[in-house]
Amino acid sequence: MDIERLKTDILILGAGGAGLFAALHALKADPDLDVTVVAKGLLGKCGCTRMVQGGYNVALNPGDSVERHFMDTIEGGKWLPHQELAWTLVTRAIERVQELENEIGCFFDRNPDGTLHGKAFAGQTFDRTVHKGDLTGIEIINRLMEQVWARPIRRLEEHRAVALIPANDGALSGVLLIDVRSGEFRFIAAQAVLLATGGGPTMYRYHTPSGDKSMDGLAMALRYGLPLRDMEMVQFHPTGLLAGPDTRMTGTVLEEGLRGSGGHLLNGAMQRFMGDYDPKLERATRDVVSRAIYAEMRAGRTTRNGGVYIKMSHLGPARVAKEFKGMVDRCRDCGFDLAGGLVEVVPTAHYFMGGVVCRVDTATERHGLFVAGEDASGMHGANRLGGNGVANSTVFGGIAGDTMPRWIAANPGHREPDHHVLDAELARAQHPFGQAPGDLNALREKLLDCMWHDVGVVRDRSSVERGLKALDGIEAELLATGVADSDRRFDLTWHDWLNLRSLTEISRVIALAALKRENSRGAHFRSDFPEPGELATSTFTVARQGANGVNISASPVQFTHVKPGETLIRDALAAE
Amino acid sequence: MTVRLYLWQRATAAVMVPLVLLHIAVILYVSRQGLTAADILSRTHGSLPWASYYALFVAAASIHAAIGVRNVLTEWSPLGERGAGWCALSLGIALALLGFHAVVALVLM
Amino acid sequence: MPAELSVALWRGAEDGRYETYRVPRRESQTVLDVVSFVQRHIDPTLSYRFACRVGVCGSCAMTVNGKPRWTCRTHVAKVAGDGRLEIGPLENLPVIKDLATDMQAFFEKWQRAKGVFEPSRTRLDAIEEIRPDSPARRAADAAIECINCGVCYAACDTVRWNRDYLGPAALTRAWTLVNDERDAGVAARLQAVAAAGGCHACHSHQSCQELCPQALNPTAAIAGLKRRTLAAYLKGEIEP
Amino acid sequence: MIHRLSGLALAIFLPVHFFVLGLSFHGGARLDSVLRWTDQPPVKLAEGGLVFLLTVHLLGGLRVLAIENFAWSDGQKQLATLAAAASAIVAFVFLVRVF
Ligand SMILES: Cc1cc2nc3c(=O)[nH]c(=O)nc-3n(C[C@H](O)[C@H](O)[C@H](O)COP(=O)(O)OP(=O)(O)OC[C@H]3O[C@@H](n4cnc5c(N)ncnc54)[C@H](O)[C@@H]3O)c2cc1C
Ligand code: HEM
Ligand code: SF4
Ligand code: F3S
Ligand code: FES
Repeated sequence: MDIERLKTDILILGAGGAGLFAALHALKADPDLDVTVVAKGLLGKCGCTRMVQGGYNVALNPGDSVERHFMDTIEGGKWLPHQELAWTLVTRAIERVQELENEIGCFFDRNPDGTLHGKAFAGQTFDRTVHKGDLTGIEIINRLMEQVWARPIRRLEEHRAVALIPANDGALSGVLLIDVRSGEFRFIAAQAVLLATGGGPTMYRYHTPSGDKSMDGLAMALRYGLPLRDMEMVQFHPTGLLAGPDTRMTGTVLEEGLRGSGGHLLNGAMQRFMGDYDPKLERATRDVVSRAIYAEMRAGRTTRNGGVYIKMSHLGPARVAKEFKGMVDRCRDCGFDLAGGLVEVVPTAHYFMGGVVCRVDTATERHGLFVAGEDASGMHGANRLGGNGVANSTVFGGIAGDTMPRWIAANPGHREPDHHVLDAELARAQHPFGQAPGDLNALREKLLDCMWHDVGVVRDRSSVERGLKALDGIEAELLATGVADSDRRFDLTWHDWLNLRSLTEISRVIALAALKRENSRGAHFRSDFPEPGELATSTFTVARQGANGVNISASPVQFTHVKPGETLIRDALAAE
Repeated sequence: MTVRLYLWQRATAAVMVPLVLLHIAVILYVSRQGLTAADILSRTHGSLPWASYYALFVAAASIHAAIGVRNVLTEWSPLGERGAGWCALSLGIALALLGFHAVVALVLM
Repeated sequence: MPAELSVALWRGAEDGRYETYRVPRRESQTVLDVVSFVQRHIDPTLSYRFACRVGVCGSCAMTVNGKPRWTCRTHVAKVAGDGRLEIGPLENLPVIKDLATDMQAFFEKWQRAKGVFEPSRTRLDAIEEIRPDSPARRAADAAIECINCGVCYAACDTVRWNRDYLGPAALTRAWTLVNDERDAGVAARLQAVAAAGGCHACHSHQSCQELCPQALNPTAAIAGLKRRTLAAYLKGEIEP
Repeated sequence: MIHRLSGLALAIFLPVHFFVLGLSFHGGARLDSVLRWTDQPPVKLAEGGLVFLLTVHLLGGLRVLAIENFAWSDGQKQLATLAAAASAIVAFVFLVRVF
């Protein structure tokens, strides 16, 4: 098949916080480089960075310290984080927030005296979350987007990456893309490629991320042979909106502050149930509340649509309407009265801690491929702190942008693609056109239910094994279900098919990793192994595509900065 | 539309506000009594205040209308900025000439 | 609540036409859900754009019963009391296919209005202390929640009539930056928005303000720019 | 839109108005004919229409000037509609009174 070929120096897959920061830094490091950004939707208007509500964790305010931020991250991550990565995250976040504010133009909220405001976020010992109201992501991504538009950076909007194409020696040669608008293929050869497609666990019945996210990046990385870490770690947010199966609104997140400021959770019998699970009631951490709601659901004490209620009205409808204007408006737009009535909620898949194994400078195992943002792994371990998500994507996106030009200077030149792989990938992406069209929706529903019930908030060996079997069936059915090859231009149904394929493949890795971890840490809860296990001998899972499927191994966590039972905070205090 | 044109158009509009109000008042007043040319002439003839009043009005209206028409033409006709500019300029000049002619007629005749 | 909706959707590019579909009415149903239903269950070739599905990305704007709206946050009950919907692509932008438009011009004008921050400090400097209640800081909030959905751009007559007109969103962004004490590019920005096609082309029709889903007020922001540029012109700070 | 059309119509009719005024007062000899001429209903209507247009345009213009130059209050939208309604009424009253 004849396809268009283009060449660029640096190719960035994804236009979220990670991708856009990488583009800006790369161009600044070497303005002679040709930098290209690929986005599945419109630049800056897709992905999850835009959806950030809460804010950005940074140890900037007096009284806070990077050590404190670091310890919160490690303890929140249940001692599984890669400590060098976590340390880089918390230390570099300072410079990154200053860059966002001083150079990119974000206007974060201030205290009355003019200093930067830090708000409280669950699971942290200091109010360090910098924000712009409760729409922080819009401010961050819009400002980044403007800066990218203002520069000679090539934009390939509405282009979908489908495969990482190696050269004959295994180093990366370039990336195969589909131009969504024209439906045509393009191969872009690049000296360095950044994978920043932003994870996003949208294979669960209820999920928060943007509709364009379907784990394509991790699926591509897996096929390319890269190791994936912590794949069992899916973070659920306890309060996703539940509005029935017929609306895309279902699953979207209602902010944590609702619980924090005194909202009550009621089950279908109108009883406040959190007391049965945790003395902190609704203010318990995300994972605890998610599991409690899930338990109520399993016990059948549910609302009409199968969730629980959140009730705010006892705080005074007027106060709620004022304090949570965004959330109240959002609920009203889909027909619910959050301030005065009851709104149905359900735990919802929110963030993916797993991802490609990488080094502190964002390099991966393969020559020429770098990774940043939610596609990368190790920074958060078993749990991501609210506010560490954008910090992660912007800090490491920037580092990738600094690293790639240096790497190119040391390893110049483009590499010829392996034509066998290229041809195979072309055929793979067009697979559905060779099959009889079928019901993709039923298949999607099956996948969502399978992951939700069997590999979701609470898992055990038998449920995961059941899930794996179901996944095999779903994959086989998917491969036999086609898409009519009538008009490939802006063919959402073709892309739905491709999304499902990526999701199914990564779902299997999640299930396998969940089977491997026989303890319960953070976001991963095995009802057959409810204990966290020995912290000092903690291991993390690594998944890798083998000849006969995906292999999962366990590697010991290196406690390079701090060991379980120790803390850096006291040292920091003593040093002051 | 640029700042300069904007300034002139809005400034002339502001100037015309009292002028037009007065104008309308006069019209209402005289139209009650039956408007005749003789009435008008007797009122305006040889009167410097009326002369300057109408002259100012004509000047403001010419500038204002020319800029206004220029905007309308750029937006609604295929003329483009330049063509619209010329059309509007001619209109403005025509308005001014006719207007001053009328003023002269009213005051001096 | 009717059991079924009669939904006319624009099919094709500029030279397309409306085609009618019957979609079951559901209690919780947004206009985006209606469009998705058609693509998922009736005609898989339907093209449209969305991303966040909760009103933050501004990808999903379409013309709904004659008015531009964000479809993911527009409940069917709000716009189709009689069970009829006519959904087309946004106006004033080229149609790519069906309900998806090409937003390139919208963002190019954003740049032409110098809607991009010009730094006065670097990442190594501390963050500037700015009191949140100062008038300039408040004025700078004008565009801060803009999701660049293009609804205002599609609603504005001046955009339709004047190809050069920068449009409400870009100008509102410029107004925010003009009030941003940290910004170092104010003079050039005032110059840019005072040129032909700039803020003075706005006729204060207010459709932008009426329809902005984020309840922003571009009309007021543009009026602010008109005054600010006029003052700058009178002081000789910018060329006409 | 009404503002625009009224402005345009004004711009078209004003030259005629000026022309007629200028022409008709050229020399007292034609005074009589002019007198008779202005009494004719069509002319009266046209002149009345001009006044109407002027009023409408004035009020529309005041609205624009107000939006552009005064601070925005929250009730701005209602204010704008109110102004529009008021201008319609006033214009109508004028029209009636002119005849
Ligand atoms: C509702 C919500 C609220 C959140 N709130 C917070 C918060 O308050 N604080 C916090 O720290 N974190 C928060 N997060 C997490 C945070 O948003 C993400 O972790 C972070 O933004 C990820 O950035 P990224 O650049 O890696 O990915 P994204 O911003 O998701 O960008 C991914 C990009 O890759 C593109 N892409 C995907 N697949 C392909 C493909 N195949 N080809 C080409 N391009 C592709 C996408 O279109 C997109 O442009 C929240 C997430 C959600 C969903
Ligand atoms: C009563 C005094 C007047 C005031 C307050 C006034 C005010 C205005 C304003 C503010 C505008 C700009 C509208 C916009 O940009 O949308 C305008 C436009 C215009 N005016 Fe006037 N005006 C007055 C008298 C006149 C007169 C006497 C004429 C005719 C000779 C006239 C002709 C026009 C035209 C043609 C336009 C352009 C219409 C448009 O762009 O929509 N105006 N006027
Ligand atoms: S100003 Fe409002 S309508 Fe216009 S792009 Fe921004 S959010 Fe959309
Ligand atoms: S609709 Fe258009 S004309 Fe001005 S006030 Fe809004 S930009
Ligand atoms: S899909 Fe993002 S605003 Fe509607």
